[in-house]
Amino acid sequence: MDVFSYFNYWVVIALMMLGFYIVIARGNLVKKLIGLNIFQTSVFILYISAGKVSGGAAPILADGIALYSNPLPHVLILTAIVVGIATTSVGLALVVRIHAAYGSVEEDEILEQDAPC
Amino acid sequence: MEWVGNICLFIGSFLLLTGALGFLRFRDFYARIHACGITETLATGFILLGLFLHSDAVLPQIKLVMILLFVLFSSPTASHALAKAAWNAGVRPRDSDGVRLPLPPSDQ
Amino acid sequence: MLALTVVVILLVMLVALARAFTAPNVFDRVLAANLFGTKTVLLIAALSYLSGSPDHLDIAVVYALINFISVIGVLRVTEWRREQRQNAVEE
Amino acid sequence: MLSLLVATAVALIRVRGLLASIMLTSVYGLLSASFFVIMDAVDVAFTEAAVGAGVSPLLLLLTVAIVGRKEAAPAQGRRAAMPILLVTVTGALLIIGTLDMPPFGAADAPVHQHVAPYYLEQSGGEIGIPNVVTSVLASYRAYDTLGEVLVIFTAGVAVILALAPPGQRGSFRLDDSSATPFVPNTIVQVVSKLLIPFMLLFACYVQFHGEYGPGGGFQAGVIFASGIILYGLLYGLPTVCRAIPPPVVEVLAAVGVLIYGLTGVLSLLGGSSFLDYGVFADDPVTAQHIGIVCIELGVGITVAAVIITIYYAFARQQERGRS
Repeated sequence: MDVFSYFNYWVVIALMMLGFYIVIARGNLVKKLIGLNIFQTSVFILYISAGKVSGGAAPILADGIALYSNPLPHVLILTAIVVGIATTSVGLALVVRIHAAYGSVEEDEILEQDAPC
Repeated sequence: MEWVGNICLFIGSFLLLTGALGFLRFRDFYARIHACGITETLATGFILLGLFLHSDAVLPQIKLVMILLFVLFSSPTASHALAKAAWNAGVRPRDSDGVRLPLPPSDQ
Repeated sequence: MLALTVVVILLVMLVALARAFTAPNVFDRVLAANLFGTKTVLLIAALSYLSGSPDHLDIAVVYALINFISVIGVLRVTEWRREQRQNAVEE
Repeated sequence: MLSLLVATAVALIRVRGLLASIMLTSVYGLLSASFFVIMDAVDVAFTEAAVGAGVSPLLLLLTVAIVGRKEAAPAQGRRAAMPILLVTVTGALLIIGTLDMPPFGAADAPVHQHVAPYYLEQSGGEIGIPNVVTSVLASYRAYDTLGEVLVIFTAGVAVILALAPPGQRGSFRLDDSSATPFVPNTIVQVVSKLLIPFMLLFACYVQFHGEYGPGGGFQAGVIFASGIILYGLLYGLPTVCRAIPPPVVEVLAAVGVLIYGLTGVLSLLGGSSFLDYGVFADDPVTAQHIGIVCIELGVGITVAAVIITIYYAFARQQERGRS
């Protein structure tokens, strides 16, 4: 079996895990959102890799091309990217509000302030 | 036409490499901007010109000219803004021995 | 020749990326990112000719625009910080 | 290429300080967009270039300008070991999972067996536009896209709600337009003044060329918005608010969704199903064309307006922090 045929998927998993690691191991909320972004991109890459056909062309119909890549993942991911930025910005807005309320964006410090209640 | 394009591409690639070399080797921030900014504009010009000569279709050529115009406008501006921001933030050039030059009197 | 150009661009991108990781201060990082961005523009343009699909040139145009915007954005933020510090000193 | 992506992600973990991380995020966006080009996903690359390398770092930057760029040291010792263990185990499990997947690029993988061949073979005749991605997005799966546009709209509303100062009614107005001293930066401002019209024009080209090449409402909206954001960054929030008043943008966001929805309702009134464009003209291909143009316009307006609104909300917060 060809090892390289799975290389893309492994990279996706590596990226996903790196993003995951940032999300759970870093206390800074902005950094967590960056990690979430990486996680998200890894999913995009997974979909796009799945849609690729070796030797295929971009799915824009033209004469003389018989093999196209799969357009469906492209549609899904295209909208997902824009939705992703919209949700990220909601997250960032919440971070700004948290900063206004607690004066910090570090998870530990926020938890400390909450503890006595 | 094809071989003229190839020569342009070659010159462009060579300039890119020199720029990258300067970017790595120069010890001073402003020298590095100098290495990147100048070679970048020229190399981009040559490579885009080379690509221009490689095609016959008109629409891609128009797009290439657009890219070239954008790069010609934006790249020096970005270099300028970068140098200005660095200067304002207190990054100072070094002389040939690697010693930081003092602040000019007007800035103190 | 096109292939050689693509290889050279990739090499320079690699250099810029390595520099962006190890840069000593913010401005070096911005410079590296800027270099990386312009090289991406060239890479996409060259790749679109290599694969014979000039549609990709649109993407190169977008890159050229976006790259400029993000450099300016970073620089504005550093300037704001400087203003803040100056205001703090004055008060 | 992919290895470079991983390297960037690793560097992102190691780098402390948020400004540096954001620079790397921008590089990461560019890299993944180049990867999408190589994978033939031109439309996706378009979007990712505008979003991943442009708008999302800008929003992160604005946030960092508000909350400060310091980052605490990561946890040491036993607390640090736990996430690493968790991540390694999950990663290993997923890798075992991939072994059952079809090899990369195989044309006979299950993904390519079901609806995709239908789209590729029929859309040329049924919809009559070359870009299959656009015809799937705006015609076959228009209902999905409507949902996504609504999500974006809702996100815009959520950001406005989250960042509105207490007691505010209606759209915000800048109360202290003279309060922020603005440092002029002549060269950059002049060059940007030259570039911004081209940017907006290019966004319109992307909007209406989306049927023939890569592009469409989503991309055009993002590019348009980033042109406006550049203007705002260089000339300050008051200037850009005078050029494009926030209430207008907020209304436009709703109008975009409305255009989309009305297209669907009109097709209902014409006697066919929701978002089935067959009723707009006698010739089905022309009808599809009209429907797709309407929908893409709605998408473009919404996306541009929502991103500009989000930018306004963040920038105003930042200006308040400064004064």
